[in-house]
Amino acid sequence: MQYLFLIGCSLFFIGAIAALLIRPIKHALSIVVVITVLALAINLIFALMRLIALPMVTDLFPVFSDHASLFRADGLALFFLLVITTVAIPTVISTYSYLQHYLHKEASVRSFLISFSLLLLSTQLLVFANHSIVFLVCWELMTLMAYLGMLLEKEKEEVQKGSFIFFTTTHMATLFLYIFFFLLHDHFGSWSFSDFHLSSSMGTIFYLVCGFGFLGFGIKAGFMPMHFWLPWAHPIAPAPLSAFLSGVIIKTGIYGIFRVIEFCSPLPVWMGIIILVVSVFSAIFGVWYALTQHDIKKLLAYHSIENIGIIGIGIGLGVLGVSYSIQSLVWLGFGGALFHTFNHAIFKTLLFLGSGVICHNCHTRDIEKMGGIVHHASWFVGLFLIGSIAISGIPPFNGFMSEFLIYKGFFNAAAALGNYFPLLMLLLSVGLAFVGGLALVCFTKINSIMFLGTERSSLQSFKVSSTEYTALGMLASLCILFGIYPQSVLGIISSVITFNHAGIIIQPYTMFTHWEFLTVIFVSVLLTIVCVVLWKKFNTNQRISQAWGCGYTALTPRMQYTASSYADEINSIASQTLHLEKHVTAPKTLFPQPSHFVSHAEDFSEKRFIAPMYKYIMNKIDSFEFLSRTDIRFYISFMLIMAIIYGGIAIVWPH
Amino acid sequence: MATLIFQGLLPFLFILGVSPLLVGLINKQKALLTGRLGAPIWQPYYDLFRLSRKETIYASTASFISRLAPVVSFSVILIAGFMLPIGYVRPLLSFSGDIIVFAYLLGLARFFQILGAMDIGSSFEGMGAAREAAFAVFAEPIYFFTIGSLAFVSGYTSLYEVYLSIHLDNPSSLVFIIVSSISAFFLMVTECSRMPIDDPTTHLELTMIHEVMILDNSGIDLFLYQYSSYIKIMIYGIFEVLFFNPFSLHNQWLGFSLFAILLLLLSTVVAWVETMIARLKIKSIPQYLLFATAIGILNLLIYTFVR
Amino acid sequence: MNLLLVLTVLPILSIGVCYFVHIRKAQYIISLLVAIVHLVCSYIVFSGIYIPAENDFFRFDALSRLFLLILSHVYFWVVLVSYSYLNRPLVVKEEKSKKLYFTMLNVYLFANTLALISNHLGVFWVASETTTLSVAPLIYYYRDEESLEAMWKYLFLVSVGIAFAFIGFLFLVLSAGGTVLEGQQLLVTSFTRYATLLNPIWLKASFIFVFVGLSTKIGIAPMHPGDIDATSNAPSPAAALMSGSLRGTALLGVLRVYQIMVPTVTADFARTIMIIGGIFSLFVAFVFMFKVTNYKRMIAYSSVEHLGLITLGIGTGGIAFVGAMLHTVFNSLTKVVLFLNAGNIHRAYRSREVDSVWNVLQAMPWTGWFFLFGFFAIIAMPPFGIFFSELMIFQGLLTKPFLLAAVLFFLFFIFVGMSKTVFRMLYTAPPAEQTPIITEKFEITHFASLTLLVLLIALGLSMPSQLYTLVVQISKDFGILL
Amino acid sequence: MENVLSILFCLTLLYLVITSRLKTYVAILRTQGVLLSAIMIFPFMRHLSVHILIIPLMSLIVKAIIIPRFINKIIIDLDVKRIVEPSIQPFNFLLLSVASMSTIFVAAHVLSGYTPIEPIPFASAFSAIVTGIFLIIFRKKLIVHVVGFLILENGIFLFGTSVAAEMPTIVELGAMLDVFVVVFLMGIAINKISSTFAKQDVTVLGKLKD
Repeated sequence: MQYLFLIGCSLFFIGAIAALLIRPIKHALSIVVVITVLALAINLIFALMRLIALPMVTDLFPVFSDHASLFRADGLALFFLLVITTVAIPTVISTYSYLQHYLHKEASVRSFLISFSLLLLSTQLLVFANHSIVFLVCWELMTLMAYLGMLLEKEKEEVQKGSFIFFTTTHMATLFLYIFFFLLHDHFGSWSFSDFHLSSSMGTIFYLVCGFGFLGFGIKAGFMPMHFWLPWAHPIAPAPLSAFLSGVIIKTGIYGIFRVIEFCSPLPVWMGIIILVVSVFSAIFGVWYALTQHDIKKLLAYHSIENIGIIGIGIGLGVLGVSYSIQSLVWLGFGGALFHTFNHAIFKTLLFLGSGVICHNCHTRDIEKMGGIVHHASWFVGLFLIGSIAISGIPPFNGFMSEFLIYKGFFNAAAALGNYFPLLMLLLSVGLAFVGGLALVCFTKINSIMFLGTERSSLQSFKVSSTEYTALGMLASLCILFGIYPQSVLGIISSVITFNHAGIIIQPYTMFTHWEFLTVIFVSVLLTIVCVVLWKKFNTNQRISQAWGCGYTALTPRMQYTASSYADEINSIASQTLHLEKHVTAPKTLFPQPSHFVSHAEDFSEKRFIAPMYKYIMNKIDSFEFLSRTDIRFYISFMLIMAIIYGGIAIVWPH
Repeated sequence: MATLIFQGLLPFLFILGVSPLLVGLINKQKALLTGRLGAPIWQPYYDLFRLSRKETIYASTASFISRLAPVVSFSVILIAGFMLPIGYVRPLLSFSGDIIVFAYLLGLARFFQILGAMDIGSSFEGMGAAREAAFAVFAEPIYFFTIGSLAFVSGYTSLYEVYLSIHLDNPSSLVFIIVSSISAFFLMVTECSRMPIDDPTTHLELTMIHEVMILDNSGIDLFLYQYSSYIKIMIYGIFEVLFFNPFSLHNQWLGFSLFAILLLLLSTVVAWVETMIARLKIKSIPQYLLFATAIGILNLLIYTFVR
Repeated sequence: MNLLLVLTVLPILSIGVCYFVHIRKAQYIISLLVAIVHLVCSYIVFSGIYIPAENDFFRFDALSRLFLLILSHVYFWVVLVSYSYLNRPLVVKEEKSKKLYFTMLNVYLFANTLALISNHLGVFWVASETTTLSVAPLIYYYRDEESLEAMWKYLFLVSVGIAFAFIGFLFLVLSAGGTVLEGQQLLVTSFTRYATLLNPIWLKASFIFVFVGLSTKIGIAPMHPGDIDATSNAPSPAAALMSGSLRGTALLGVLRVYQIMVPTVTADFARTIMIIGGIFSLFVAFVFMFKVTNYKRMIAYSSVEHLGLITLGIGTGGIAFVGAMLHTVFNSLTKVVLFLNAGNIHRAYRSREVDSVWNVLQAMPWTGWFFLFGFFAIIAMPPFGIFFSELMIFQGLLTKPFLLAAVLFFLFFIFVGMSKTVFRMLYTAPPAEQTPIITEKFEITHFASLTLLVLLIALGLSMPSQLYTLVVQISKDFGILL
Repeated sequence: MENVLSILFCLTLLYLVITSRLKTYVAILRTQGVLLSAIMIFPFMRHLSVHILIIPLMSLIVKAIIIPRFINKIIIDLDVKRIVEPSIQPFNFLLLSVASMSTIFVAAHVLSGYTPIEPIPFASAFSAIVTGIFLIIFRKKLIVHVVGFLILENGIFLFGTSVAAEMPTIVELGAMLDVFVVVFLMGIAINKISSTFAKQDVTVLGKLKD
C-alpha cells in the first residue's frame, strides 16, 4: 500500500515538469491542476486507509521500504497528511480559476505552479520525516517553495517586502531548529526521531532542547510574540498560497511542537503551564489585533494567530494531562488541539480562498471600500458566512466542536487536578470565551461591511467561477459535517492519540459526553428554522420600501457604518495595549467641513522588538567605517598588525 | 413515558407560553411603582398577536440576511430554552457540557441579530449593532464566571447537575449563591438590554441599543424578535432564580410552585431597579461590565482559598 | 609519472600555442582540449584509478587530489564559456588583453596544478606566486581605472603576502635545526614524518607568517581587500576562476603547514589562529553585506564569508573539518555559477552597481533564475550541497557553543543583507524611462550554470562514495578519526 | 665575515631610512644586491664550482644590475619627481626603524640562545624586512613601494642564506624569476597609472571602496 503514497508523491514531480514544459500556458495550468488533485486524492486515500487501520497496527511501517529509517508513517504524521491533503485539494482546484487572471504573465504562472506543487510535496514529506536532516531539508524546501510561490506578483513593492520578511524570519526559525537537532544528536548520538527520549532529569540539555524547539517551531506556527511575519506574508501571497500558508504551513509548526512533546517523557508541569499562558495570550491579542485591521487578508492572518493560540491551549492541557497521567485530560487536550488544527485548516482555507475571490472582483483588500456584495453573489456570501461562523467558534459548525473539547478539558482539569488549577482553568476558560466574543465581533464586522448594505465603491459585477464554487462548497460542507456529526473525526483522533502516547490507555471518546445530544440540538435548531421559514412563506403580505432614515430620505452609501467605527466601541477599551492610533476630524462649526475617522493599530512585537533591534544592529555596523579604507598602505599595516597580534598569542600560549 | 412527555411538554409550554407574561408583569409593576395604572399584564400577548398579522416591510437594500436573521435568532433562543431545568424537572436536552453549548447557541443568535441589523446599511442600526457587539463581548465572560465557576467547583458540566449541586445548608455555597446571583443579574440586564444598560422604553435612536437594531423590522420579523427577546428574559430569569431553590428533587410540585413565586419576585426586583436607576452613559457601560466580570472571580477565589 | 607529465606539460604546450597563434578560435579550441584532458586526468587521479608515484617534488595525496579536481572542474567551465565571453562587445580597449587571455589562463592552469601537487614547499611558493602573476593581466582585462587599481593592489598585496609566506617556510626550515631534518629539503612528507622533533617556537612562527601571508590570497580578514577588488573587477570567468580555485590553492598552502603541525603540541595554537581568522572574516562579511553597492563585490564578500567558514571548520576539527573540505568543493562550484551570471547581468546593464540593475528576472529570465538559484545555493538552502556541508560545520562547532552562536548570528545577517541586495536586483521594477528588455536566449553560460546547479543538487542529495572516502582520507591525514 | 657584510647591509638600511632621493634608493638596491651575492659566495670560498656559482651570479645580475636599471628607466621616462615627500618626519621614521632594529637584534640574540641561528645575519635580514614594510607604509610614491618590496625580498633572501635553506637550484631560479616578473609587472602598472592618473601616488588609487 505504500506504493500508493509513492505514486502520489511522484505525481507531484510530473506536475512540476508538466508546468515547465507544456505549451500553451492555459493547457499547462489545467493539466497541472488535474495531476496535482489526483496526487492529493491518492495520498488522502492512503492516509485514510492507514488511519482506519491504525488501532490494530502494532508496528510502524516505513513509507519508503528501502529508507526505513528516513521516513515513517505514525499516527500523528498520518493525521497531518490527512489535514494537508483535505485542504490542499480545494486549494488547488481554486488555483485554476485564480491563475486565470495572471495568464498574461506566463513565466510567473509557470514558476508559481512548479513551486506550488513542490511545496505540496515537501510539506507531505515533512510530516513523514523520521530523520532530523531529512526533516530539515523538507522544512527548508517548504520555506523556499512558499517563498517562490509568493513571487507571482513580484513587481509589487509590498510583495517584495512581505516575501522578504517571510523568507528571513522562517530562516531564523530554521537556525534555531539546527541547534535543536544538533543538541539532540549530540546527546543521543542519532538523527532518528525514534531515538530521542528527553527527560527533565537531564538538566540543562533538556531545557535547552525544549527552549530551542519551541522557539523554532513557535516562530513558524506564529505564537505571539513571534508572530510578526504572518501579517506581512499572508496578505501579499496569492490567495491559494495564503490559504495554504495559514491552513497548513503554520500547522507544521504545531506538528513540530507535538513532536517535541513526544520526545519528552515525563513531561514537566511547568511546560504545560507555559504553553497555556503563551497560547491564551496569543489567542486574545491575535483576535484583538484582527479587530483593528481593515485589510481583509491581514485580518485573517491575525485570526490565524488567534487560532494557533487556541490549538496551543489544547496542547497545554494535553501536556498537563500527560504529566499528571490523567487519561481523559490527555484525550481532551490533544484531541481538541488536533481537531482544531483540522477545523482551522478547513475554515481558514475557505475564508482565504473567498478573500481571493473578493479581492479579484473588488480590486482592493481594504474592506472599507467594499459593500453590497450580497446583492451580486448571495450564494458566495452564504459560503463565506459559514466559514465566518465556524471560525468564531459558534455552533452548529466545526469550529465550535473543537473549542467544546477544549472547554471540556478545562472542566476536566479543574476537577481532576485540584488545588490552584481550578482558578487557572477558570481564567483560561473566561479568556477563551472572551476570544470567542471578540471573534464574533470581528466576523460580524467583516461580513456586514464587505457584503451587506450598499456598495461603497461602484461594483459592476461579482463573478465567482464554478471551480471556486466547487472548492468553497467542499470546504463549507466539511465545516457543517464536522459540526453536526463530529464523531466522523473523533474516532480517528482518538486512535491517533492512543497510537502516539503508547503509555496511556485512552478510553473511547464516547464517554465524555452524549455526542448525539449535540447532533439532536443542532438538527432541531435547523428544523425549527425550517418550520418558521415555511410559516413565513405562507403569510405573503410583504412589501419593499426604502430603509427608514429618521425621516431623511436621501441616504447615500457613505452614510453607512464603517468598519473602523463599528469596531471602535470595543477597540477603544484596549486602545493603549494595541497602540491604537485614531485620526478624527469631527464636524464642529455651524456649516461642518468634511469630517473623517480612521484608526489603525501598530503591532507591538514589530514596533517594540523587531524594528528597534534591526535598527540597533544597523547602527552598530555603521560604526565599522574604518574597515573600508582604500589606501593600500593600510592593508600592509593590517598584515603587520595581525602578525604581531598572532605573535603575541603565540608568546602567551601555554606550553 | 409520561415523565418524558412531561419533560418535553412543560418547558415548551412554559418557555413559549409564560415568557410574555413575565414581561407583562414587569411592565405592570414598573407602571405601578411610578404611580401609573399601566397596561394590562397580557399586553405582550396582544402585541405579539398584532404583529403576527401585520404586513412585513423590507428595506430596498435588504438581502436574504434580514429575512433569515429573525428566524434564526428566534429558533436558536427557543431551543436554548429547552436546556434549562424548569423547577427541578430534568430538561429534555441535558448532558455534560451543555453549559458551553448553551452559551454558544446564544452567540449564534447574536451573530445573526447583528448581521440582520447591519444588512440594511442604515447607520442607526449600525450604531445599535456596534454597541450590542461591544457589550456582548463581556456577556460570555460573565456567564463563565457565574455558571462556569459553579461548574468548576461542583465538577459537573451540565446546567441541571450544576444547579442540583447547590445546597443552601453549607455556608461556602451560600457565598457562591450570593455572588453568582449578583453577577447573574448583571448578565441578565446586559443580555436582555434592560436598565441600566439599555432603556427598552426610550424613543431616541441615539440612546438605544437593542431597540435600534430592529428599527427596520416589521410584521412577522418584529414578532419573532420581540418574542425571542421575551424568551430571553425568561431564560435569564430562570437562570437567576434557580440559584435560590432550597429544595432538592424530592417534591417536583412544591419545587415548581416555589420556582414560580421566585420568578414573580424577580420581576418585582427588575421593575424596582428599573424605576430607581437611570440609564448609564454609553461610554461608562464597559467599566460597569468589567466590574460585573470582576466580581465573578470572587467565586473561585473563595473556593480556592477559603476551602 | 606520465600522467604527471600530461598534467604539467600539456599546459606549457598550449601556453606556447596560445602565445604565438593569434587566432582566437584556435586558442580557444586548444585550451578547451587541454582543459578536458586535464579534467579527465584529474578525475582519474581523484577516483584513484591510477595515482602517479610520489617523488620528492610531487605527490598525490588525498588533499591535492581533491583540490586538483576542484581546479580542473572550475577551469573547464571557465574555459568553456570564455570564448563567447571574449566575443562580447563591451569596451574597445580590451582588444589587447583578449590576445593574452587564453595564454594567461594556461599559465594559470600550469602554475596552479604545480602548486597543488607540489610536495616541496619551495615549489609551492614559486608556483603560487606564478598564479598571482598570471591572474594580474586578467584582472586588468578591461583596462579602465578601476581594474588598474585593482590589479595594482592585488599584485602588490599578494606579493608581499607571499613574501610573508616564504618567511614562514624559512622558519619551518629553522624549526628543523638540530634534528634529522637539518639541511634536508623542505618536503611536506618528511617534515610530517618527523614533525614531533621540530622546534615548536619556530613552528608557531612559521604558521603565523604563512597564515597571515596567504590570507591575502585566501581572503581571510583583514587581509581580504586586495582579493575583493580583484575578483570584483576581473572579467567574470577570471573572477570565477579566482574565487573558485585560486583561493583554494592558497588555502592548501596553509593546510600543508597545518598538516605538519598536527602531530605536534602546536596543533591547538594553529587551530586557534584559524578560528580567529575565520570568525573575523565572517564578521567582516557581515558588516560589508549591508554596505556593498556593487553586486560583484557582494559575491566576493560572500567568498570571504565562506572561506572564513571553511577556515573555521578546519580550526574546529572533527566533523567540522570534513564539512569544511566538502564546503570548499561546493563553494567553488557555486561561485562559478554566481560569477558567470553576474557577468551576464553586467553585460546587459553595463554596470556593476546594484542601483542601476532592475528587474533582472523579467528582462533576462535565464540569467535571472540561475542567479537566484545560485544565490539560494550560496546561502545554504537545501537541496544544494552547501546546506549539508554547513550543517556539518555547525555540528562540529557545537563543542564551542558561544562560537556557534556568533557564527549563526553572523550568517543570519549575512543572509539578510545578501537577500536584500539580490532580491532588489531581481524584482524591483525600473523607473519608467529605463526599461531594458534584453531578449536573451539560452547561452553557453546558462548551460554551465544549469549543469553546475544540477551537479550541486546531486552532490547534496547523494554524496558519491569516492568523494566521501577521499574526504575521510584527508581527515585521517589530519589526524581526525571519525 | 658574513656578519660584517650583514652589518654593512644594515647600514644601507639606515641610509635608506634617512634619504629621500630616488637615485639613492636605486643605489642602495644595487649595493644590497652586491652584498647579498657576496654573502652567498663566502661560505664556499674554499671550493668554488660552477654549480655553486650559478645562484650568486644570477642574483648579482638580477638584483644588482637588471632591476635597478629597470627602476631607473621608469624614474627617468616617467620623470618622477626625484624627491619623495615623506608622510612621516624623517627623524621619527629613523627613530622607529632604529627601535625596531634594536628590538630585532635583542630578540635574535635571545633566540640564538636555544636555537641554532647566527644572530647577526638573521637580525639584519629581519630588519630589512621590517624596513621594507615601513618604507611601503610611510611613503606615498608607488615607485618607492616597489623599492620597499625589493628591500623586503632582499631581507628574505638574506634570511634564506642565513638559515642555510637547501633550496634546489631550479626553485631558487624560479623564485628570482618570479620576483623579477613581479617588479616588471609593477613597472608596467606604474606606467599605466602615470598615463591614466595625474601622479603616481597611492592617493589616486581610492576608487574601489564600499
